[in-house]
Amino acid sequence: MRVAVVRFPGSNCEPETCRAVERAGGDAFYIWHRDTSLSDADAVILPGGFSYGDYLRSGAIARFSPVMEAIRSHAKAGGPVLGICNGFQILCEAGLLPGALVRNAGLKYLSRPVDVRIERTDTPFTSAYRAGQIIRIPIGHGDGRFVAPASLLDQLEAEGRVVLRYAGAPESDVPSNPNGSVQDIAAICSASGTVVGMMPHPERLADRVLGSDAGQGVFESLMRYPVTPVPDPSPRFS
Amino acid sequence: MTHAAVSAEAHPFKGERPVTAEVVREHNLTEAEYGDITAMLGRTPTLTELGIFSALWSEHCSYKHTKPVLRKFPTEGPQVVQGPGENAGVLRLPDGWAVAFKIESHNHPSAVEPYQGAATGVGGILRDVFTMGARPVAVLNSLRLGPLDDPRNRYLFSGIVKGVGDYGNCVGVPTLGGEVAFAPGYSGNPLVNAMCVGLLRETDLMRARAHGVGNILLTMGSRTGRDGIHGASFASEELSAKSEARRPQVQVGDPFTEKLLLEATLELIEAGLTVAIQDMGAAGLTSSSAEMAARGGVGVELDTSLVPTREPGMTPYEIMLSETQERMLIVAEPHRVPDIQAVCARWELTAVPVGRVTDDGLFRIVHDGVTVAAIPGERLVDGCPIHDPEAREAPAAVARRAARPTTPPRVDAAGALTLLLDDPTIASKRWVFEQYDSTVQAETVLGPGGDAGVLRVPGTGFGLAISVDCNQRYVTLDPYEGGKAAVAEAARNVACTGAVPLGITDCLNFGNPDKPEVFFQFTEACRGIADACRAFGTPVTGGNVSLYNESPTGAIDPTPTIGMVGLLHDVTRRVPSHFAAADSSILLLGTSRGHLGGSSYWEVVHGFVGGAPPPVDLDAEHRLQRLLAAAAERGLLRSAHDCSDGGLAVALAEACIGEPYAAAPRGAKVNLANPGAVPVAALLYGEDAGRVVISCGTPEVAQVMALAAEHGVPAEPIGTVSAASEPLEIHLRDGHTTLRWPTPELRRTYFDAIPRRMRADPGREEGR
Amino acid sequence: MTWRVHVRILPRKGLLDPQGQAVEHALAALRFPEASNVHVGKAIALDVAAGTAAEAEALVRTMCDQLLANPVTEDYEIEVEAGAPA
Amino acid sequence: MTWRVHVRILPRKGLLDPQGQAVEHALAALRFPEASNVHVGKAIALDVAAGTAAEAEALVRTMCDQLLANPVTEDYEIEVEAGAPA
Ligand SMILES: Nc1ncnc2c1ncn2[C@@H]1O[C@H](COP(=O)(O)OP(=O)(O)O)[C@@H](O)[C@H]1O
Ligand SMILES: [Mg+2]
Repeated sequence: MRVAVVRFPGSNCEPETCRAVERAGGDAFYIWHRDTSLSDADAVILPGGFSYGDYLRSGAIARFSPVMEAIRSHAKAGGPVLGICNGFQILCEAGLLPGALVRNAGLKYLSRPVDVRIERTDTPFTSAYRAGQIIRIPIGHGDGRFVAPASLLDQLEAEGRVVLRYAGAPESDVPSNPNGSVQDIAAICSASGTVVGMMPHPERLADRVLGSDAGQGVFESLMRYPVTPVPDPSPRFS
Repeated sequence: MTHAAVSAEAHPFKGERPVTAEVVREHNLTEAEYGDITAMLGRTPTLTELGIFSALWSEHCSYKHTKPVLRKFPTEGPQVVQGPGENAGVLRLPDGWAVAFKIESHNHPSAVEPYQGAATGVGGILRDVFTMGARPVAVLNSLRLGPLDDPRNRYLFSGIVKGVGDYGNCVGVPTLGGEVAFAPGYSGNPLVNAMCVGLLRETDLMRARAHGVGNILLTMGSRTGRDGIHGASFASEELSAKSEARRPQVQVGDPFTEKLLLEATLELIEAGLTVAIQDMGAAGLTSSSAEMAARGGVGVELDTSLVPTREPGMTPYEIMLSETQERMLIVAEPHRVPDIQAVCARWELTAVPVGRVTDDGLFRIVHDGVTVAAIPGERLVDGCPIHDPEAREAPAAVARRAARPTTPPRVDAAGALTLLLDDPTIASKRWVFEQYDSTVQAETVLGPGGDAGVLRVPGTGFGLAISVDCNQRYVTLDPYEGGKAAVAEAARNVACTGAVPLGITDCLNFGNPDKPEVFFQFTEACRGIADACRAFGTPVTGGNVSLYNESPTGAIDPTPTIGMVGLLHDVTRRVPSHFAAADSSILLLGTSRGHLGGSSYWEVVHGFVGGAPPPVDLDAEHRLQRLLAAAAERGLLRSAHDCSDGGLAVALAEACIGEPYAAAPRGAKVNLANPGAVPVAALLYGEDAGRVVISCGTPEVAQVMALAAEHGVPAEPIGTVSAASEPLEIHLRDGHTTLRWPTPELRRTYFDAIPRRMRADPGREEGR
Repeated sequence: MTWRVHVRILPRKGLLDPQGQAVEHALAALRFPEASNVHVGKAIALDVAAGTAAEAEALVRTMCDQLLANPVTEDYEIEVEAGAPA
Repeated sequence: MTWRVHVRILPRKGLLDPQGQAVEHALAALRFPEASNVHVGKAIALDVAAGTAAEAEALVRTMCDQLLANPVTEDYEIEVEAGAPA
């Protein structure tokens, strides 16, 4: 499977995201934010980082990058799209996912492992997990508090569009919800389930040598996903 | 070297102040130094020239007080690719890899503006490493602050930590470790030392040496503003609106631009487009260009009117001395310039030609066609007269070393452990390191919270273990032993993970060197560092000196921070600091004599800082390091944690409390023999050097003991690890006393000590 | 004409505003009982070239809707200061 | 009386303002050539109990000096809106 990893100025998780895809057997390659084509990618990942320094609002400026049009049509055609951390923020700013990610309730950037419960296993990025399974993967963000109008929240819950929820080990001395996200939401998906945004970083704990590969399932799920090549409307460079 | 009697002419820039004795004084140049300057030039310098001299002959650039002492450091070894003198030191790793690393202070800027000061400190050290062609893979930070009961110190602490975090997080380099200590001596003068570690292929090493007459100099990155310009230029101007507008400004960090600079620089070096490249640090354009020229033995000519500026009307003086961040100076062959500009454009940066390499050996500055400075380059960089200040220990220091506590302990031996774990210097720094991204790049094998950070070298099976350490209490009480102890602790922390210490970088934070007692501290601490590095075979690859750290109450505690890098041959063999499994056997390596001199126990429980710190047996330490590596390599160890502040009891408690996000702490049953009949408090909290608490499977105990004997390291089984949330029990065989602490409470104390104090005031919201 | 324009962006009413709360607590701790209902947002200042103040405001409104403010979480107010001939 | 007070905090003149630069570039890319000299700072809105508008402003000035603004890197402006009986 061909997986495009999009580089915005200030993205900084591209290499490890590619490694995770390749470890799962995929073929990962970079797409520069100025490109207007996805070069026949079967799936697109918007990696973590600080696109445009997160200046103004996380993801606010990146959403205008030329590549976003191609991603939009890829998503519209049902192609899988994953936004991780800053990628999730960009997808929300771009309106490809609903809601918004704002400053953590604790007002501090937070880098720590979190336990998240797999709420949905029928997305292209979670099928390798068991429903209800709890995995421990890292977060690293200052703007990770998911917010949305009440009506939208009800809709998300009704349509089962919460993909990951923060869950905690009872004995732990830290709150299970690290950032104050409403209803402990750590990841959501589009109505179709094919566009997923998550705050935690599965690519950072996807290798046993580092102590755990709990996150690798996200990329293995993608490999299992049957892709019908998405026609690429926009003209191609190179 | 021949004395260039009369050099080329230079003319004052229009409207520039004439150079008078007073102006010279404002530039912190002594009469003798000024005499050398006029002799060297054969004329009166222009203001621009004076500014250039004052920058390059400042302590920061010239090391005029410290050079002779630093020369005594061991700097050689088979592993050394690049010793002191470049932007960072470089050590050889397996498979053609090399590690570039360096530590630097940003103390004064952080005292003035904690958030930006700390942020730009991280920015500067990152640039030092990627200018060598190395990709930064880890940052560490060493912080010193006054006590947290003072709101100003809390403000500085939170601002500094947020500054360090926001910058490194944005650039995408994990913070793998560091240290924080609190002592009254740092009130009003906090220390912020930042260390960066980068990886490169040895063949890609880039040195900052200008050569090739006719080659082009380009500035890359941010436009030059009036940031952090040497205050002297306006100090004596009568305050007018004009001079107000020219006040030097706080340096503001732009980590986003830094990230682009990082990628562009590495791409330029990889593509072989540059002859040399250097970041613009202190004294920006002046030091970067003059040093590259001197290293290459060539001259340079810069046209400051070509330098892109942020504000109109900047003078050559201001442009040469500006400390605007996120700028690089490139030397390149003329035909490469378009390719370089293309790479920069792709990264949304600009690179602008501003000068060329010349053959006359002169450092020449032109502005709008007028030569405003023309100085013999080599003399400019190397010609600063060396001082040799007097070094004499203060009688008070001698007395303090001999003293003992006169007041009784605040609590009994059991209560002392809680008091120590609640001491911010000993307590968990989770409040700090959870504001730092420690997992980006996905190579973090052991993150913050243990003895040393460990990362894997991408695509290989080996890794690096890194730690920064200094116990300033020891250095204050006995600079020589304290210097040894700083290196020994750093090496021990690295060795605890199973790694072999390779080399160090040092950040020497001291007071005013013209005070004999301060210079004594400096020379003695350096002698200790040198001896320890020799004993361990860990050469000094570079570092940074920060003098004149004086708070209103006098000089800071002498703080020679040591950054140690070690090689872990197989990262799957790394050893964590915390007890991993119930029923593991606990062993104590090293000799306990119950040494309380200079201990945290005396400070925290008796309110007394004094006595002679524990002497460091460098051979014993070296044997201990080798034992730990050997045991780890054989996979014998489940955990290893060294005894530092608070001695054995604190080390045991920390091993039980566990990693920062462990679901629950573990318990332990410990059984201590006490042949020397040492008093209980001394046995538990004595800080004898060279001791490590390890745990291993019961079947492995015999092998570990044998291996220890082989290495000549005393080893004693002292107990077993018990299940989650069980208590920590220490039984003293003589006296049949048993002390018992509930570990969930110990954990709460240990993790909440700093948050509890910081909750006192949310404080001002810094940064975005 | 060039107009100096100020945009004030505040968290949408009803949305949890931890930053505002933190500042409110800090003010209380500093003995400012007079302060209440504190909210923290963004201030953006910019020069806008436009014929009339109304045109300048209209332009900035579009900038806010497209980029400067997040429609899900933020409300904004625009203030056009006296302009100067460009 | 209770006064609604708005504080506008902007980076001190001459200081590098990376955020302002980024927004200015973004606006240019979005075809708003009319925008220039963009700066981004903080907006703080609060209610202040005080007898007169002048007292309210004086109070907020002290708050700014002590907490709200960074004296080294930021400048602030205070605007007191019409008050309402408490
Ligand atoms: N300023 C800091 N930044 C990042 N990590 C830190 C910092 N201070 C402490 N730590 C983490 O906490 C660990 C324990 O700190 P410390 O008590 O100084 O350990 P040690 O006594 O073994 O040197 C350090 O090894 C590091 O991983
Ligand atoms: Mg240690």
